Amino acid sequence: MKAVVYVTLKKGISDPQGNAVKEALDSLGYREVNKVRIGKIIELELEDMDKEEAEIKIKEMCEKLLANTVMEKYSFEILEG
Amino acid sequence: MKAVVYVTLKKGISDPQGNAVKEALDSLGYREVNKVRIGKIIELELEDMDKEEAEIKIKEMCEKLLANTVMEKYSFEILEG
Amino acid sequence: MKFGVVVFPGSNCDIDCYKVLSNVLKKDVDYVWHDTENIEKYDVIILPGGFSYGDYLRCGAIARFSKIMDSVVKHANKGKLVIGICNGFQILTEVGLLPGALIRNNNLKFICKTVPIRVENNTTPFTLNCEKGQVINIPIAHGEGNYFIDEEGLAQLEKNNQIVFRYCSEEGLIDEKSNPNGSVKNIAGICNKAGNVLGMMPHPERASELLLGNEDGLILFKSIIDYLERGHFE
Amino acid sequence: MNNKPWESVGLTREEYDKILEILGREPNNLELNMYGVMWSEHCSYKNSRALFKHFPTSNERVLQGPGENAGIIDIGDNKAIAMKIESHNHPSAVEPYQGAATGVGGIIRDIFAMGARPIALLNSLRFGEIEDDAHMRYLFSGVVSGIGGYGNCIGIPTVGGEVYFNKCYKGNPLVNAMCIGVIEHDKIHRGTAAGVGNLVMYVGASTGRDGIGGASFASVELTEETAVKKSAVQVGDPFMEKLLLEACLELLDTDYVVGIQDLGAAGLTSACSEMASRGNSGMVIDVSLVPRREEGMLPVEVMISESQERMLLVIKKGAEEKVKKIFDKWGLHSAVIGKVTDDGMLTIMENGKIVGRVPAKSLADEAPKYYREYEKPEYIDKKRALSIDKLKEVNDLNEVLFKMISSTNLCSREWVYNQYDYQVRTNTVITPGSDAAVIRIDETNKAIAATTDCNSRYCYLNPRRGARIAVAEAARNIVVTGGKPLAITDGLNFGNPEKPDRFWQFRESILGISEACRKFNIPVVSGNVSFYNETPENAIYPTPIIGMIGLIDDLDKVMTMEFKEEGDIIVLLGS
Ligand SMILES: Nc1ncnc2c1ncn2[C@@H]1O[C@H](COP(=O)(O)OP(=O)(O)O)[C@@H](O)[C@H]1O
Repeated sequence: MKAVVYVTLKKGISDPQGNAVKEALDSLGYREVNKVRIGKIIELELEDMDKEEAEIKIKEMCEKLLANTVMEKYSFEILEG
Repeated sequence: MKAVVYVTLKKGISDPQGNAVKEALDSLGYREVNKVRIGKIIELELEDMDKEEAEIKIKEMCEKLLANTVMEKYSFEILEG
Repeated sequence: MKFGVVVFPGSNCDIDCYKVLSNVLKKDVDYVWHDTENIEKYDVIILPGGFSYGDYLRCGAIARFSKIMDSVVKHANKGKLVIGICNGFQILTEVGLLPGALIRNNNLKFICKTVPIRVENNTTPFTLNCEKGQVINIPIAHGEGNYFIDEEGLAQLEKNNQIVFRYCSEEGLIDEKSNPNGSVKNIAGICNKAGNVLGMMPHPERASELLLGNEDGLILFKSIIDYLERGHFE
Repeated sequence: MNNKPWESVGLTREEYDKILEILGREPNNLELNMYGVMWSEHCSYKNSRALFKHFPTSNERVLQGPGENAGIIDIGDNKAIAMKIESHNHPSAVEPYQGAATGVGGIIRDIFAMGARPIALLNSLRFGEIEDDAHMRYLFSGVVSGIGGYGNCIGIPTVGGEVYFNKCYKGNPLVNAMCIGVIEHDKIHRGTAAGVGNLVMYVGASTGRDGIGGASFASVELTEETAVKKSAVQVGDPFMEKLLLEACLELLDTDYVVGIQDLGAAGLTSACSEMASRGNSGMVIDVSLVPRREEGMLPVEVMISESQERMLLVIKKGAEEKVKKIFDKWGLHSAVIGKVTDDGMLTIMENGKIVGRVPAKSLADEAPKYYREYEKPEYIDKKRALSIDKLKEVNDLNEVLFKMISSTNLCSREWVYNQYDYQVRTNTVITPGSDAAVIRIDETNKAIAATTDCNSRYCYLNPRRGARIAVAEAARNIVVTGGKPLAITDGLNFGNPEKPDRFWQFRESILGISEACRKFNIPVVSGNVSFYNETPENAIYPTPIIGMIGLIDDLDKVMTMEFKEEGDIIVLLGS
């Protein structure tokens, strides 16, 4: 089974990378972009297991390793199949 | 309106960062993870516009700047509202 | 003979290139600000190392849209010389003057150390004073110097003799062990088909004074100078 | 307001009474918070200042001693060196990469705020044992990449430092960063606000809610609870800092600037009050003019935010357009946010309405000063009772040798410094891996040697002697490169000063440094104190890190450590 984890900076934490991309889009003429935030997407390929079990495990992995909850928040989706 | 762009490495391109995370999960005891791939998620806040127009613009931004199609592929979603 | 060293916001090695050309080699060299459009007076354009625009998103991705880059592309298309070192190499691939891409080092770490590289092609204006197969020691300092190109592209590079430098052992062997960053086929530097645009990850400007430990890098700058003075190959 | 308002900002009842006395009234919430951050240990040095008088801080070469953003020492040829060390221990314990990175960013700003161009970085790191501790390895590798990430990107070579592992640092890693800059005598700038009507200008990154409470975060013990005080962790932007650095140096070459200071701990509160205090002036600023990145920020949030990569300038009236043009060229925001007054008050307005008003000096200079009690810790005599004769004689010296050179504390540091760009700007004559780094000074035939040193086990067993040894070791490292020791900046890392045994360690260390410095005639020109490096389980060993620089008058005289030629004579010097 597969899962996708999204890790993004918490609100209020500055995102220099996002700001730089926003400026770059601006100077390319995309004035309609007001804000850019950049995060990570982590695709996991897992042994098949119970969905609930998977949820618990992935949450653990996020808390322990995939995100630093001091400044990042995470969410995930489990794609069966 | 908002849009989310996902940029990931093309198949076949090695992903040392993903491998390192896989190793780390392994050593934390998460043996059920077979593979990890890491990509970027780029959240855009946009002026409201026609959905089709937005699609064209965002595709352009991806091709020009947000992804390097030599090694990356991209997809995006437009979230109205 | 006039050299132009481009300064992007975030360029760091601009001053290092400038110092070699002006202090060590006594040549005429200017800093050229990234929004300059007219660069006709320069024979050689150097895109220096550093972290242009913070290297955010991807190295060189934002710099390639600087005003000056259109002129650099034109300059290159006229057959004039362009050399991109480190971040400059990354910018050249992003703007499409050179094929391939530079991705994260395979050990995921920034690497700063002096490594041997082998001259694979000594028929470019940048290497004409070198012997083919000559090993020179040049510092690298990058986090994303892992050269990637697909198989088809690689075949083209090989066919057209575009691989200029490869990482090697002290004896000149090309092997896995002497590949610091995971680059395809140990590639450290390539040129375009015409041979007038060079991109390389190692920093020759850091190996141009004995006081700093090594002057192996001077051979590149001297090759360029000889080439320009003669106006052609011997 | 609750009935113990001082508690919410980490002050004591007595300190609060002192504020009442100064103001002759109750402070409002904004004012109280400003006192809270400025009178925190981190900003006021209230527990340590009293001891600084022991340091020798001047000699014929000192152009600027302690008390400014950085110390400055003359090297002749109209050139001088600015230097300072700073800790970022607690942030690095919660977010190693960003904690270390922003530590480097902060110390670089201290250097260019003086008008100096930063030319080299060093660092001194301490962690718990890493062999069987994945978390410790994560902290260690995160800190190293963070230091590299910032220094490499901004293009300042990281030329030296030290790393040691000991279980006493398990809950409290130490991350001290040092920066060295070069400056011409007539270009020295100070953080001062003078000239009534001159303008206060804000430049660099916009202000957010991140980093609120950083100064107080650094002034408490690290517990589970404080570790989640996440607002003190920020993301560094070395690219922004590079622009800020280049723009500020370009600006400081003009004569538009009266004073300049970085916005570090306690943010605008500290910069405004310190600049006004040093200039014996006052200042009025309007928080609504401060560029922000979040909506709905309260005046108090703007005033104490520690958002990174920002500077405060006082410029001559009428120069604002020209100053703005320089920042525009570098793509940076700048904004006039207030002006200098002569009333000695720091006046805060919001949209033209006064929201806070206190004497500037009371924030910057009149924090209470404590003479803490001290008492020799019990462990000292016990540990010293060890008798050498009782140690077992080793049989296999080879085995011991291999064991030693493969231990984490003695093995090669290449893994660390190969992640630092130590060559950028092509002036590094001696690269890491030697006793001290040597950096050539452009436009001269001179070079600077630099090192950081401290053996905290010695300091644990005998803080006074350990501190002397640290100074002597640093001096030896300088001398063997051909350098003459010039000055030190000290990074004092200790436990909770309110505990008499910890304070004893602190006091002894200061006395030890002072004694050695006097002996060698090496002045202390700047430094930093980091207390509360302890967890409920234990405190760190006393760790007074000595950052020292030396002068090599003639580039031809630089000496390297390796044996040169077969047949050369080997001499052992000293006892
Ligand atoms: N241990 C010390 N020895 C000498 N001077 C010190 C010491 N600790 C702090 N100082 C000086 O006190 C002043 C304030 O230091 P600090 O608050 O760390 O600076 P900043 O304002 O950059 O945070 C500086 O001038 C510093 O050099």
